[in-house]
Amino acid sequence: MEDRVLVVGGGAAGMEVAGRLARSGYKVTLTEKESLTGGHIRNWFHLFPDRRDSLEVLSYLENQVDHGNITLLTSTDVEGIETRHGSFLARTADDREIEADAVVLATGFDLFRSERKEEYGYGIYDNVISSADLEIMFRKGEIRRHDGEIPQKIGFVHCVGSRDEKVGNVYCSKLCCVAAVKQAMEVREYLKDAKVFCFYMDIRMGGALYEELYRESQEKYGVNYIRGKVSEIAENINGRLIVKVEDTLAGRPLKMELDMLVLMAGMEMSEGGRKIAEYAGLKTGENRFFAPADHHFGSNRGNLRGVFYAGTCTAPMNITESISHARAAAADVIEYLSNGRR
Amino acid sequence: MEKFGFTLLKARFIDYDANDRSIAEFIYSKEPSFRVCIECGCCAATCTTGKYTRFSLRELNILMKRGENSLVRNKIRECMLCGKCTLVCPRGVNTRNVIALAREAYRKEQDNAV
Amino acid sequence: MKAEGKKRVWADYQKDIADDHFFYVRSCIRQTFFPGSEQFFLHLMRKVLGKDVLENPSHTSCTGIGYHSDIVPLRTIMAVVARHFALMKESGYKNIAISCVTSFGIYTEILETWKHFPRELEQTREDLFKATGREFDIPENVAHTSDIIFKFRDEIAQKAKYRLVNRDTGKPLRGVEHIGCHYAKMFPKHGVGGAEFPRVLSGMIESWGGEIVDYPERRHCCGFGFRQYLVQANRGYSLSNTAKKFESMKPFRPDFVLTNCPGCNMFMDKWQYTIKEMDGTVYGEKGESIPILTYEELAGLVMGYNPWDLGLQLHMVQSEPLFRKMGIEFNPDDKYKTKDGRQMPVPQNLINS
Amino acid sequence: MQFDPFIIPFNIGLYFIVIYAVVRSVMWFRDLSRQDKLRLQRGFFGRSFGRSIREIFMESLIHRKILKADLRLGYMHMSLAFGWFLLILFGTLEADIFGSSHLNPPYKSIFFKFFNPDHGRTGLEAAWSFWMDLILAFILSGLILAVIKRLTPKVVGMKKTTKLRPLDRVALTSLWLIFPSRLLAESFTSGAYGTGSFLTGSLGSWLASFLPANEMAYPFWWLYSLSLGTFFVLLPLTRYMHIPTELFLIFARNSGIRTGDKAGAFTEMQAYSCSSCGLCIDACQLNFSAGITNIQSAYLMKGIRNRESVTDITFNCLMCGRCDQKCPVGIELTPVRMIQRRSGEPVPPEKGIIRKYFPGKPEYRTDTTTARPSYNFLPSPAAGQAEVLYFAGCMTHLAPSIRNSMVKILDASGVRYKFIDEDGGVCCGRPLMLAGQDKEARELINYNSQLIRRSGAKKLVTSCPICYKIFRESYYLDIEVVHHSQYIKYLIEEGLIRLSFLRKRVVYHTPCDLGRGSGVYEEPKKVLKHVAQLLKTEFEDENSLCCGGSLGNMKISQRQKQSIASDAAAALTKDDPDILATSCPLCKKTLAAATTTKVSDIAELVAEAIVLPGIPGIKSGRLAQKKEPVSL
Repeated sequence: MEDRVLVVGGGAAGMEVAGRLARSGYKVTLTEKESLTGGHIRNWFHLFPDRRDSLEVLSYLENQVDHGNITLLTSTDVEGIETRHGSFLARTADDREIEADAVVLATGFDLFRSERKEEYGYGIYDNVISSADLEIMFRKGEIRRHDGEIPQKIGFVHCVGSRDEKVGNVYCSKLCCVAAVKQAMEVREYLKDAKVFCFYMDIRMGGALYEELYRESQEKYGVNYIRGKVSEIAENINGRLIVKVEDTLAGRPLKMELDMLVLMAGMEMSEGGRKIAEYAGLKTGENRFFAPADHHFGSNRGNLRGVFYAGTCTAPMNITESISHARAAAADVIEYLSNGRR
Repeated sequence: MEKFGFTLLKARFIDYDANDRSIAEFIYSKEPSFRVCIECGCCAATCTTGKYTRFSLRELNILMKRGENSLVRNKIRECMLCGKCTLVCPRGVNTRNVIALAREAYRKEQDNAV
Repeated sequence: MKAEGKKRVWADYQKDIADDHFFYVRSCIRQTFFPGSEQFFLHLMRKVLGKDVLENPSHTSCTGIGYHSDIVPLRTIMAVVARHFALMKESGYKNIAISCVTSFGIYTEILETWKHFPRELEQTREDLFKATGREFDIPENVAHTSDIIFKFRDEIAQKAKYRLVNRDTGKPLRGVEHIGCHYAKMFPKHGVGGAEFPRVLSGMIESWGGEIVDYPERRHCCGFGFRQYLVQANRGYSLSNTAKKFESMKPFRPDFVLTNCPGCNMFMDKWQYTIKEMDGTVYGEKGESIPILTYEELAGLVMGYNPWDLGLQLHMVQSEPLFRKMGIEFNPDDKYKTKDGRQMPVPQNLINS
Repeated sequence: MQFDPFIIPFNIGLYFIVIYAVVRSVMWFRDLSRQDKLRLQRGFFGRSFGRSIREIFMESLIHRKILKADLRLGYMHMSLAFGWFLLILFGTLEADIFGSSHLNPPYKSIFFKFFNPDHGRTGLEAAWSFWMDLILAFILSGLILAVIKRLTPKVVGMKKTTKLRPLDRVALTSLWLIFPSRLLAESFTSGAYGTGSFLTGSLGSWLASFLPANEMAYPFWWLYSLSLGTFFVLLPLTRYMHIPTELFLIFARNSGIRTGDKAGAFTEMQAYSCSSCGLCIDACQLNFSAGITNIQSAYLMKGIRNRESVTDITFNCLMCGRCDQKCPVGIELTPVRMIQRRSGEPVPPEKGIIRKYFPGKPEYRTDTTTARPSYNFLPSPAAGQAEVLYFAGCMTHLAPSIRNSMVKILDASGVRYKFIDEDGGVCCGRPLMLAGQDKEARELINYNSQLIRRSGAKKLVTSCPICYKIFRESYYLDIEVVHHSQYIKYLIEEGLIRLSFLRKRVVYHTPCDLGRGSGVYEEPKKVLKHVAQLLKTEFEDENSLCCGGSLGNMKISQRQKQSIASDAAAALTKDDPDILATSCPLCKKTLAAATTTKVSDIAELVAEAIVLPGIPGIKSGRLAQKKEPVSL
């Protein structure tokens, strides 16, 4: 088999699809714009729902791409794809060209930039942090306020940059809820006396074992849930954060002081994916992610024949789903190439 | 004082930090299932008392958790403890004990104040 | 608090403010209650900065108070606003400078409406023409007068005689900036610095040497609210909102409050008096209330104008404590004298004097 | 005069306990209500005296009930109690017959061997000695079992044993020492004098073969006396107080005194009569299905005796009444628990040794809440006139198929009835009572009573055993109250409804409040036999299980309830019946969630089996429009 496949993006989906294709005998070029593969998993400490160390998943993925048929190009930013004589030519930011017979886009997602939700004061108030910042603290094993104090009251704001027309994202990022639950529990493990509050619009626990985790967080960890979207955050004279929210279940506005607030940033179409979509004329949906050819049975195919999608470049997904989606993409690619590119 | 024809109104918001949440803490300690309520309202929908008067255990639960006790103190006495709520609760909250404990706590609170 | 964070936000909300040739529209409340402010704005623009500002005596109220009280319908107020644009067109001006935040909100709201619903614009053209025979153009630049002062804040700082610094301690004075709700909350892109962390007033305070106080209820409404205020029975709502703001800023011990909205200025000023009368509560230090200033008044003060010429004695809360802190020379005897030196009656119950 | 200083501890103990028992009895008697005093006086001198004596013999000495429940455990209790009784009886006779004088002080008979070491050599003496040795051996065999039980409860057939307080340990040790020390004291004395029978004699001669028997005997006589004395003195402070109290209790009970609904001397006597035998623990489903082992009646009684806070124990009980059936002393455990629920938190007793011996009446924190009614939002009770009232009850409304079935049955019977809580009614009040909130319950009782009275009905039918029990016991109604099982039986027997046979194998689960709680066992089974084949279970009637859903328990979690329910359901469906039938909506709901076998109320089965009369034109009537029962 002489067929060459280009996989753009070295995160969970990209690594999985590259490994599958390589083991099926295809020559695979895997590009990653960063210097290391692994994508967002690298920034995460423990994963939900079982709170395993992300490094375990990372090492599984690294094993996947450790194969002779794979050419791994890190620090390679693919900017666009063109069709040429029935095959593809990808152009990188530093003007290199990569040829391929099929392309799998696994460009993933970008975390919503929390500062865009101005009323929450991310980047302005010292103790407003993002979920990603908190993972770094977990990895360090030290949760501290900006002034070095150990926080005793910590809030989590769900749906930051998700289900929010004001920032242009009407969709649900699906995983922030369970991530908040997981992080809330971990905070309670690190800080035994701390009180933890989750401010949510809906609790969306759609994944396997998610609801169980939610229940455990209430039962064992005493996490407090307050239904209501945080409207604004301010600092009082002691540098504590004042959160305003309507406790919609009590039907009254509620005000409380917190030592630290974590913003559960949602998922957005990655900047890299957006550029490729624009360059190659690939369709995107209202959510700005790649629009699959069919939502039920064509979620790996795009509007351009020979271009496939894997993972979160099509919609928010967890790691399990990303890997499954990537395997499906591999199967799709193999069928495409072995059926005379149809 | 000047007569202006209007006055300063009491703020309507729940001042979480200033409120006394000891009643809820007491119930948590004696009946841990109180924590797992997800405010679905099943209890209020089936409530025997709810047929006759505005009584929602769901609402009272959340108010206790927020320390808004003044509303709950007398309202909680309207429950007939018939147990339908316990039977319908999808989360297995021991709602009857929650109510019994709440009544006990408010009674103790009153006794101490006297 | 990270200053860079705010700067990044401000960078997203840069607003084009015309440099010269303004068509000026007044504020009903300001010209009645703080006439010195509008007077000084014209003086500053024309005499100090040498700008061309036209004030057409035929312009009217924008009728925003009527509109927000459900008395004036949208179609009517659009015609009123269109008439102002027609006056502007007739005078050959393209930049409008609006003194009132309510008006500013009305103008921006109407302009946005016309943008999204062109049929409304056509209807308004027709209405105005039928009623007055006039025609109008959409202005090229819409600015609130606080935007213009913001634009020239550094020029003002250069000409300043005083700085917003405590003369005794040398420390910057702490200023609360209060932005009118209709300035940027409806359309953040039309306000300098956006809606969450507006820059328009904080920029002035910082340029003139002061320090910004960021307190929890900074974003909260002053409590004006047309319907809340106009009906006496509802005024408790208005008053309570003001009290909420002052309770929140009190621990920060602000030396003054700077506003850019006529209503805010009036209510934060007069409700302080009311609350003091009701239960004796004051929000400043040493039993004093907090002076509430317009941006023109503050500009005039730092530039060394006589406070009485700026009309500061017309406030309910007197600003003498601020003068003392800034080291401003003033003559208390002249406070209630006419221009030609006659003594006017002295008001009772003024606070801080 | 025969005397030795070692008898002093025994004498002190004996006179102490005798005086104490008299004083305490007088105190209890004084605390009884006037009627109860009269009852006791009449009972003591009346016919019930004989019954009491018989019961004392059968239960306090022979321990018949424990023997029935568990042979080994029964033997243990019997050997100690009956054996000791025999020892005292025959010891006294021995001293009287063979001693130097008649009518001896008790120590003479207890320490007979010491004062008469030569006794037992020949003839009748030897035979008597043999008999005395046999009794001692009997006791010792029980003692060995008791020691084994303490170490490994399973050997005597018990799953759990009660936990001990330090004072109990001392008393227990002294009790354990009594008989071995007597054995050794008598053996050494026998060894020295060459007397004694098969036990003391042979042990004595063997010991004397290598030990100075005469010198060794004396310390053991001291030990014997000391352990007796210690035991007697400590007895009022320990669970062994049950020995004298039980006698008093048996007389009181046979005189017709009952627990009632207020705490008092009788409740207290019952608490003191508990020997902590632990049968209630074994009977308790919370123990064997939910792993809760610290709340059973024995612990409650201990808590009451020791004036401890028993709130958590009190409310953690299904109130199923299984323990009442098992209690060998016949303590009315569930009623006592009800009293405790009502009383609230006890005031901690004063400290001090006198207080320990004479604890006085327990005090409870009085409820200072205002007497403001809780249910003044209820509308004024209004019901139409009818002969028969049907009250479904809250729980039945959660099991609409039962309600619909009852409507179908009642409609088919042609009885003129009124469904008083057709769209929900006011709770009967029993759940509040179970939660100890009697004042509130009384408000609901008054409300429903008025509703019922105003209807002028003669009969009240209810589907819920919880309601049934309180309607009968705590409502003062001039109306016949029947459970629907009873009423259906009546309808069948009167020929008001005709049933077909369903050809199904059915197991019947007796609901606690209907069975043990109200004594209705036969009617539901008779009804079932009309419509299906009724199978037997291991858990019939008094021995029936609780479904776990009981409103009596305020404390257990949903999961614990579920595990009780699945155990009960598994036990009942062992023979794989087609239907697990019950006659309580709460049991139905609870069991249905715990088994794959179809669970039905008898009303549903009867409704299914009902044969509607083929009257022309009935199709357009109310009957035909009734929906078939919906199965949940």
